[in-house]
Amino acid sequence: MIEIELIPLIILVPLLWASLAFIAGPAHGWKLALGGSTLQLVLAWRLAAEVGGGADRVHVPGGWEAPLGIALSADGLAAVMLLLAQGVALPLAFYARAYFARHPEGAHTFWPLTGFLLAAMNALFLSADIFNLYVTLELVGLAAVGLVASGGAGSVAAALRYLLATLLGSGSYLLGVALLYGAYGTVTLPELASQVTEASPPVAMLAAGLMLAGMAVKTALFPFHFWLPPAHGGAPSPVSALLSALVIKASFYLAARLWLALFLPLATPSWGQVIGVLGAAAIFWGSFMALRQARLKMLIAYSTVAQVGYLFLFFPLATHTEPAAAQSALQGVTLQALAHGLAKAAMFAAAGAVILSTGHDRIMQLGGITAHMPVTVFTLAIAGVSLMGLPPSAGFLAKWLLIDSAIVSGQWWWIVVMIAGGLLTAAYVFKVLRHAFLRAEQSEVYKPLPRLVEWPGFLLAVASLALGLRAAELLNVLGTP
Amino acid sequence: MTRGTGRFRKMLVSVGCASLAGAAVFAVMALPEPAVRLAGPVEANMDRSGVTHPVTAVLLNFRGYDTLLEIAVLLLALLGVAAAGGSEKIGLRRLPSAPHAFLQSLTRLMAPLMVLAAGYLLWAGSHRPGGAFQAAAVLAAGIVLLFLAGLLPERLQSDRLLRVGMVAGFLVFLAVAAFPLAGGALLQYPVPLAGALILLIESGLTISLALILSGLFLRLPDEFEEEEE
Amino acid sequence: MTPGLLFALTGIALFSSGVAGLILQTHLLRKIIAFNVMGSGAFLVLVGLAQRSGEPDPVSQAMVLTGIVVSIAATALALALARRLLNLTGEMRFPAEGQDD
Amino acid sequence: MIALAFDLLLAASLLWAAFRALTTLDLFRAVVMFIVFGLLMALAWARLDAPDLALAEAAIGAGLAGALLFDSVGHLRARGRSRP
Repeated sequence: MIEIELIPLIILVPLLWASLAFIAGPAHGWKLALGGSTLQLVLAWRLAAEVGGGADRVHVPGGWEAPLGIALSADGLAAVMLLLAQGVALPLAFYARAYFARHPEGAHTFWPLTGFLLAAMNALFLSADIFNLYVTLELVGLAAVGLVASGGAGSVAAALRYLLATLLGSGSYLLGVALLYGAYGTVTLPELASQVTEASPPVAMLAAGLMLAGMAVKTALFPFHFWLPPAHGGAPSPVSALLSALVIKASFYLAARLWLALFLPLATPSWGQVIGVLGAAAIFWGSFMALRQARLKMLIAYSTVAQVGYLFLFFPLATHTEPAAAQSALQGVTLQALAHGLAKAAMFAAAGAVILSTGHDRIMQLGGITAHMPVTVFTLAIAGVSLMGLPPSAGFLAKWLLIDSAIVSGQWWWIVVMIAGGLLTAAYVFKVLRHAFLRAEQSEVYKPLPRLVEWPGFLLAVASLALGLRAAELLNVLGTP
Repeated sequence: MTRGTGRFRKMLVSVGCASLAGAAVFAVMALPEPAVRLAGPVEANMDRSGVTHPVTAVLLNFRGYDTLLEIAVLLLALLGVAAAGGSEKIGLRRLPSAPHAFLQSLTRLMAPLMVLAAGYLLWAGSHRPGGAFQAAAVLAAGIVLLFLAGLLPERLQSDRLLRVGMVAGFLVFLAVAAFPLAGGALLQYPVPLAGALILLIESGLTISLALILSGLFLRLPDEFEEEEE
Repeated sequence: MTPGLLFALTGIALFSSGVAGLILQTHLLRKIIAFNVMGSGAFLVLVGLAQRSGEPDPVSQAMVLTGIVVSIAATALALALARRLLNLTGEMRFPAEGQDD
Repeated sequence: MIALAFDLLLAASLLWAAFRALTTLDLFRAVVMFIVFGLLMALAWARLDAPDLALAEAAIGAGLAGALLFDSVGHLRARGRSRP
């Protein structure tokens, strides 16, 4: 068999189809997208198999070894995240094709923007160079903002708010890069990692603060979440699904990667606790706001604010705790990212189906929908099970591992936060389901939908549930930090 | 928001930014000498880079992968501007109603000079300051000038042609980047061909970047086509 | 003091004032100007610190060239959105909180 | 010595231009100050032995960004005139 270079290909393939889709226009863009996404999924699968089978993979563009050149590398975490991105993108490509056929606003830029977005995220997951990471961050940010802006007049303010927030985040990150390069003379992660120690000059500490704060803004960690609900809730539904499932995971991934690879020697446990408190605040505030929403998409968007909070519990659980606790925290947070990605993509897809069929997404008027759109209601219910963390879903396993980590490291207060968060999640998920199962009070008109509007979301929701049963393989790919 | 919380917020942000600046100044003054210096490796590898100007060598060879992604950033901005405009066409905004006669004759004089200057900057990039970005900026200014004078050829305003022109440079770059994958790494130019390949990439980029940069300017929403909400 | 160090310190001041402007200004054009000032500050720190011993550093210069291009891309996108907002609402400011959903 | 004095003056002008660009009440003047800031940045790059950046900053940072901002101020004013 020919040896193929998986790492560059998984970046080049979406770049290529995105540019061709730019020329071709929306009439043909979807074909390019479907072909490209399928190929990417195959590539990501093979890369995960290789990484799971043993050594990490490295690619050196131009043959210029770091520190002169840029290094690309795939470890277990990168491989799993790549798999998530391609695994969510492919069903959503089918969904988006069917969605935009019914609701063309935003269709003319969707395919090239999505291609560039996927290329940017793949490049981000694979980069081991902090300046190159800055470029990928800007790519992700601009692609995401462009996608939000394609939602039409109602999304303009949300898109601009998002753009300014994301630029503030990457600006802060860039200053951190500048300080690190000034201090150590290199931008290569492994090279920097060998030099950043407890005895590092204060500039390293400052850079750590700037880069992590930048990522917190981009991931919409409380109290920097203000931009997320209007952007995710107001965009066209295929876009909301991509943003909530994947884009915020990219900046979180970078925060976690920098923490593990670079800043852990500088950090004290109290840093972890502070970040954890923000995560807990996000869980409570996001869930509380979700409960108060009248519109389904806004509820799902606030739910993302809350679920991001769980991701940041990684920091207190993995900062100078026992190796077993840190290992469980990494596994738990990775599964949480996967479970939430799949479930949230499913929920937004379902909300989009509701809008296509009824023309609105007001929760109070969902009554009677179960009779007309059973697949969509099941999608919401199954995805809700994973969000709440009920067995046997991946969400359950994620929270189980996080709780295990909290027990091992003796930080019982995070267990309280997670259980309370689970109850709040149940409250807003049941709020939606309760209205969906009510009988229709007024005669709502339901337009019949093609299967491709409802089934991709259902598939994603089932994947989020079933992932819990196949988690062992994934955790094997993830390996040890 | 009441005036009180507004003032509090302003104070909080000001104090925060000032202390950030203070901490950074303190940290920078306490910096030791760096352990690694990249200027050395750059110099040591110049003869294998295909060019003689170090910044160009970094930009298109040693860190050429950054530049590849950066072109995608520009394309994305253009797509975003198109998405924000809400129109399907990548094409230009409405022509100014009555271009000034003086502007027209000035443009007739300037446009060839600008093309010449762009060509020089492009060629200079391999051995002295200059290169595709600077050349493209000059060319883009020329296109904007032509447009404002109402002299832009009709053909340049065709949507499909514009799209192809904007992406062509990126596709050339992508092809040159991917070609070496057959036996080596991304962007690993064969040393004897490096100079020629870099010039090829830069030529394509100059044209596409000029179209994109002028497009960013000419695509901004300007008609009052929309109703107030 | 080398020019590198001096301009790095200037860059820090520019970055901080840019951040403050980006957050506090309400007019969108001013926010966009503030973003550019912030970016220029970060670029000065990047090149200035790398050249604080006085030697030119082509790597940081190439990085900043990339950064300048990224900045103009973001500026153009922000202006396009701000102008669309102006066309829609008659103002180049964000609508009051909670009204844009 | 003269070089240091020039650099100090340049740094001070940069800060002043940035401050004016951020705070001047009249938008048109603020944009003019932003372009002055861009040109001063080009000068700073020249002082930092970075002629590539000086060229790019003058053409893109001051030139193109300035043109975009000017055009937007014009757009804003035209808009203001069209509806009292």
